[in-house]
Amino acid sequence: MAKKQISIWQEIVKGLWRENPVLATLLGLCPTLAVTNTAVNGLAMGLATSFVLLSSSLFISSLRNFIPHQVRIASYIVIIATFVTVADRFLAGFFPAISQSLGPYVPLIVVNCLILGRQEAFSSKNKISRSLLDGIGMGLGFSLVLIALGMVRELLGSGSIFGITLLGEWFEPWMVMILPPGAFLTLGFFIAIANWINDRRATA
Amino acid sequence: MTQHTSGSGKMVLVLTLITALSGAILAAWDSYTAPKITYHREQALLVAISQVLPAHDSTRTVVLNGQTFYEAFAGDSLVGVGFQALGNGFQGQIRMMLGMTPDLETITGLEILEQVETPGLGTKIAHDPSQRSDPEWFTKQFNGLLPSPELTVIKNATPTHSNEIQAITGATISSQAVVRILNQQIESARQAFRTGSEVVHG
Amino acid sequence: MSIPSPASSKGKSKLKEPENLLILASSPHLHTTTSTQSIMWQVVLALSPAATMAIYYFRWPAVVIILTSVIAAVLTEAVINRLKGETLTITDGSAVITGLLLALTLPPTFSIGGTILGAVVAIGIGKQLFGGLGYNIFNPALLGRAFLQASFPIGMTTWSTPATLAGSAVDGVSTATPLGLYKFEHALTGYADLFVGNVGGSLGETSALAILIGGLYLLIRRFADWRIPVSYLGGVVIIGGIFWAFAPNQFPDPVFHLLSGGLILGAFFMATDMVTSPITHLATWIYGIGMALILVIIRLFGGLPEGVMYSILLMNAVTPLLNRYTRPKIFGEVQS
Amino acid sequence: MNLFLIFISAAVVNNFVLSYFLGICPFVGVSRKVSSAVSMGLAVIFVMAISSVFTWLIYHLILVPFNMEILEYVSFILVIASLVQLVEMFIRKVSKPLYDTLGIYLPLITTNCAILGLALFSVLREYNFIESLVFGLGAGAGFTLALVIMAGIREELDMAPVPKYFQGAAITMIVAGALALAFMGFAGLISI
Amino acid sequence: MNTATFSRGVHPHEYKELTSHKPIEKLPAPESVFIPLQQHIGKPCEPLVAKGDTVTTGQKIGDAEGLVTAPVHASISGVVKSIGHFPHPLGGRVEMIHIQNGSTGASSDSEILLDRPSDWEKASPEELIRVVREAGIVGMGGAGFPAHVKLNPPPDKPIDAFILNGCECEPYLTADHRMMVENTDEILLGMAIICKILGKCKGYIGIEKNKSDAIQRMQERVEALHYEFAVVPLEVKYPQGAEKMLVQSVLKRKVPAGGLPLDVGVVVHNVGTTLAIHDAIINGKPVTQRVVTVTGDGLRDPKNILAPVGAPFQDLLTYCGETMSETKQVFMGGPMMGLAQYDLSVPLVKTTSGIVSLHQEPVGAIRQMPCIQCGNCVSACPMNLIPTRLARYTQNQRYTELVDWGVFNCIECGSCAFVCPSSIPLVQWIRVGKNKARQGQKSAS
Ligand SMILES: Cc1cc2nc3c(=O)[nH]c(=O)nc-3n(C[C@H](O)[C@H](O)[C@H](O)COP(=O)(O)O)c2cc1C
Ligand SMILES: Cc1cc2nc3c(=O)[nH]c(=O)nc-3n(C[C@H](O)[C@H](O)[C@H](O)COP(=O)(O)O)c2cc1C
Ligand SMILES: Cc1cc2nc3c(=O)[nH]c(=O)nc-3n(C[C@H](O)[C@H](O)[C@H](O)COP(=O)(O)O)c2cc1C
Ligand SMILES: Cc1cc2nc3c(=O)[nH]c(=O)nc-3n(C[C@H](O)[C@H](O)[C@H](O)CO)c2cc1C
Ligand code: SF4
Ligand code: SF4
Ligand code: SF4
Ligand code: SF4
Ligand code: FES
Repeated sequence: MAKKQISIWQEIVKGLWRENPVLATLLGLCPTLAVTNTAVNGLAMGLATSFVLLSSSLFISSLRNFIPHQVRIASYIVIIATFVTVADRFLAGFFPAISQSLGPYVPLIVVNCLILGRQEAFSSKNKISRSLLDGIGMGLGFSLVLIALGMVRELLGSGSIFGITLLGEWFEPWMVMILPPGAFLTLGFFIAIANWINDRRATA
Repeated sequence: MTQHTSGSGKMVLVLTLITALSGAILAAWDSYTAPKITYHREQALLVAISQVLPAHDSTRTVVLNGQTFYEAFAGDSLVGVGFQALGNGFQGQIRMMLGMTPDLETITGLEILEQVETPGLGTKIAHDPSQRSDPEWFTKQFNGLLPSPELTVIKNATPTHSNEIQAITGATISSQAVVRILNQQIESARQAFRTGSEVVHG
Repeated sequence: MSIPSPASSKGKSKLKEPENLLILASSPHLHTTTSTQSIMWQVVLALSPAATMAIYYFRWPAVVIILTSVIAAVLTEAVINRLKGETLTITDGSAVITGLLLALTLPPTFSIGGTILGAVVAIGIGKQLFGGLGYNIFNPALLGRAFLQASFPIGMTTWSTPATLAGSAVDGVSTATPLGLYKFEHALTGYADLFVGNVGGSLGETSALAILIGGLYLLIRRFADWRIPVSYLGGVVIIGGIFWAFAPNQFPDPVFHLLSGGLILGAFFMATDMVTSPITHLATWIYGIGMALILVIIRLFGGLPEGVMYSILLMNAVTPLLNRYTRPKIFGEVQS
Repeated sequence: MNLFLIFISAAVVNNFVLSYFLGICPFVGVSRKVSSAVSMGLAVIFVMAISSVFTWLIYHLILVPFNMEILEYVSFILVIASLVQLVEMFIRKVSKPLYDTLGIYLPLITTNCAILGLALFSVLREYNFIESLVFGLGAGAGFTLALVIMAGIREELDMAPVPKYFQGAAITMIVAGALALAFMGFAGLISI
Repeated sequence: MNTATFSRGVHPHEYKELTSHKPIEKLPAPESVFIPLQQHIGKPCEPLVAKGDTVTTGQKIGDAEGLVTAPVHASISGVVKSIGHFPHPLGGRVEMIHIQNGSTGASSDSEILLDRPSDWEKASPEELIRVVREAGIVGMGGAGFPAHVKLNPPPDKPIDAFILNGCECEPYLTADHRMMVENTDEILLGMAIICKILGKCKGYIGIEKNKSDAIQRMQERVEALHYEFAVVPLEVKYPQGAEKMLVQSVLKRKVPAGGLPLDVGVVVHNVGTTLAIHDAIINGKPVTQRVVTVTGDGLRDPKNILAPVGAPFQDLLTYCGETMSETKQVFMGGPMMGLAQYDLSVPLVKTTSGIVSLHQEPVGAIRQMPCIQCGNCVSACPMNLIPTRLARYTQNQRYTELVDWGVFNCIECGSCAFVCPSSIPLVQWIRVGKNKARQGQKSAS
């Protein structure tokens, strides 16, 4: 491929907006919806996912010439599952409260299409350094959206952000925001807003 | 696919290697984290036991008729018995630690260990943020209650008897579920504790 | 433009002729005089007995909630019309119905802020996001109410005692609805009170009599499909009756089912919303019986005392499927 | 009766898609047409049923006896991936029409978190063998229900003037939110 | 009275009182007539005369080879002024023969008659069918399908019933009504001829109850003349006159979807057609004139008129007191299926049953709203279709679904659009959809 290499900076930034896993490519939606009832959960999930993404990108990109094509998916899955277990046990060992509130959604990172998708689309074809940058960008983009969703939902659903009460006694929290419907509705609005911004940028 | 038959040996090899590597990493990680996880789990249990039982300086675990009890001692005297109660709430299982006097007649404390009730409604059985001064008012109501005859739930009124507790507004079902589970399990605990043959664990 | 729009071709084809300008339109050239707009306003009229009873029983709070909800619904519609750059659609009356029906399903003590939120969700999300009048999948008023129910579970289940001619205004004494009493305390309420509406409950749902007056008007004018109330209420009587026949001590009788909660209001005014109910006759029967089944299951076995709102929303959700798979046999078509 | 409750709970009360957020990607991706939604749903029910059985066997007959719970995720995902592969090959062999309706959806299912989620929840809730199987069937039925309803609605919305920025994924999320609100009506069905 | 009918359909206001009591009047001979070479379904005619030729009433002036076609005849005596393309009431410009009234010698009363058997009862069906063809008789109920084709069904489709379509279910129109009252015996004889042509077959007369005088008169004459025809009073409901509905109402037989009445052994003819068959066989007269209702709220003196084919609409309207000062809309046919006209020089054709001129602004067009899924159109559609779906599929270019949902079964009766509270031009969308779907099918094959 003689395609011009994009710059390091662009490699990272693309994951933040243009190829944002949640808003642009709609990958990894399950954890996005499931754990964003508070900002802290969003942050923790974002970090855990980024960790798995980065370490498996690193691994897979270094083994890319070694893994035969036919067994690549199986190999990726094993590698990803390994790092997910590492992350899960780490949370359980050091942050038991967060581990409990994320529940089975940490192990579900194994099947997060975002991670497998990046391996398939990027790490298996690119140098280690590039894969790392891609992983950083994607992980960051994913985490930021999760945190933003968590903030909105926590603010409206509990009147606080990161556990700090922001809206006073006068505000009666909209409980629905921390329940499943609130997750879907908020994400729907996020995607629409992203569409709107893209449209503005395209016409600007 | 067929032209790669020569590679099938390599395929198996690579996959095996990767799996082995994975196993190795995980084994190492397990040995590092497992103690911590176990520690947290036990710690949580211990904290719960110490909270639901009267002041004590040692505990021991006994299994009677297959049911686990935590006995609390102040010096040599048995001051309380704790056991877990488990059953269906509004959305899913509620797991509680209940402390009682040794005769299993008076409640000394209640802790909700696990519940998956609706946030903002049923979760108030464990933590009610709308009562800022006392978010755990629901479980505290149980201290000193006499579940004989059965515990009962009353709505929209202040309890007047020693077997009554007040329901959480908007979460009557969860409140009733807690009481229903407790009534059942106190009954079976009495059976087990009074008649059971003892197996002592450390 | 691959498809000529009839509307635009109509405008263009006013050809100038020497002697006169003749209008060219496609047949038929005769139309019924009933317009969508007039239907909508007549539904508002049909709701007025229920609204009047609400005000009679719950006094000022009812007036405030009804006005707030209607105004918020209409304003939301107007603002979204503006944002979308369309002509204002608020005179067609549909937003007024949505606001009014939302208000009639709220408890008398509900907050003003919550009422506004409900109306904004009903019109903004429930109706306009789907494309506006005629395109919404879910009943907007009920979607707004479901949002409120999930947001303010306590506020939405706090009821006050109705005032009567003798009694003074509502004194904020909280009470329980007949269904709540039944579910949580296993107590029945008298039929007479249920029928005239002298019980706790949402603003507009308590008086079966007032709702029936408006509901029958809708049926007689054919603005509502008679199959819907018949199948829904009939289904509840039959399904509820079966449970009652097997265990009369455990389950309430069918008359209690009919008269309590929002069933009558829902069956005549909400399940019948033409936009969100099926169009084929077979689908309409399935729709009604499906609602009845869900309602009885929720009332008898669910965690909630009342299930009218959920039964309607759930059957709204399957209405596209029902319409699709119940295409009537075309005249002369042989069963294959 | 208990088995019945497990089934109802997984299918409607705690619907996998609408209240556990599992399998959202296929829920968004394969809900454009009712016909494909039905096929996908059947494929998921099938895979869920067999994978719940196999993961149960792996966990209780291998991992627990040999104290290898740490390999839970690795082994589950391997089992699921290979099962899906085997089922696909099998279907392709026995029936071409079946393959055309179900087979093409099978590869999508490997990376569907609902399948792994099912196995994890089974372990977490300490279900026995039969309960796991019923749980799998219920979860699959619930997934199919949500998917087919969504597809019916989306076919309708394709012909509606949904505001520009909400077309596509955004309105799908809004509809899912509305469906989740409606499914809340089933809350508490299992508590009694 | 237990009256027969079909399910669904609509009840538009009738407006028939304007003309239903008015005896048929003969139009004074117009100055010119424009005779379209196509007034029927099928192949257009070739002109048999040239510019400048003198023609006589009843003279065949156009014909074509082929089965599905019908000749045209001069409706007045005079000179062929030109042969060219002029506006046609069905839209567009069509080749017509322009005849100027009697400027050359021939007496205006002289008339060319058809060559026909002297005793129809002894003649063979083939001979009678030939006369029907030569007379240029086409369906006068509106469709314009050549009558000789209908009367000659394929041998594998035995016919056992003939229905005289006397419904006239369209509002405003009373032409068939007047003919049934004034020409009862001729119509009955026409039916007898048709039944003979078709072989063993029973005759039925379907008339809506709002024409009680016609029902009574038919009944009386059937008895007096000892015919074995059954007079069947029908409920007043649109589109009772559509042949599939009529067959259902009268005989309780369902014409299969996509099929014709002859698939269930039935032939249906309009009153005008039947009268024309009588005139051709008994009097040797080809179709050179027809009865037409000229009516509407804009006319001072609405009438039923016997007018020559080719007479301009203008002449007919002027004769009935139309001033055109405030006319908003004129259409050919009734208001439910009629075609709006913008050029009133168009000629009366064999299928023109009425000309309606309205001064009121038509309701509807202005207050179009989104479809609210009320289902009124579904309850109205006699074909049991879902009109709102058909319109929506057309709007979204979903032609596969459109065909699946039966768009080709639509008879374009307009019942759906009539009842739509949102004034959606459903029929128009359906027509667009049919065209697009047909194009799609063609390009696919
Ligand atoms: C979505 C939803 C979730 C609910 N969750 C709970 C719950 O977790 N616990 C509970 O007791 N009630 C819950 N409820 C409310 C109950 O169904 C019931 O209305 C309530 O227990 C009655 O309490 P009250 O009599 O104090 O109003 C929920 C209701 C809804 C709509
Ligand atoms: C409350 C009510 C109940 C009715 N129930 C029936 C019924 O069960 N069966 C029936 O054929 N007509 C019933 N009708 C009569 C209908 O108004 C009318 O006959 C029917 O809708 C005509 O069918 P259509 O909708 O196809 O025009 C009922 C009317 C009302 C107002
Ligand atoms: C909606 C509709 C309404 C019709 N109404 C009548 C009618 O009232 N009278 C009539 O003679 N033909 C009517 N027709 C035409 C008949 O279907 C049929 O073509 C005609 O009766 C056949 O007779 P003809 O060939 O002599 O015209 C109608 C057709 C349609 C599609
Ligand atoms: C008989 C009838 C019942 C209606 N019921 C409702 C209703 O329950 N909720 C609502 O928002 N609108 C209702 N509408 C109004 C209208 O259909 C509604 O605004 C549309 O759903 C919005 O597209 C009703 C209209 C009619 C004619
Ligand atoms: S688990 Fe699968 S379905 Fe769920 S979000 Fe991740 S990728 Fe999507
Ligand atoms: S033309 Fe009109 S009136 Fe005459 S039959 Fe046909 S529909 Fe009835
Ligand atoms: S769809 Fe066709 S047949 Fe049905 S009512 Fe409309 S026009 Fe008549
Ligand atoms: S009658 Fe008009 S508004 Fe009613 S369903 Fe049919 S098209 Fe829609
Ligand atoms: S993208 Fe998640 S399953 Fe396909």
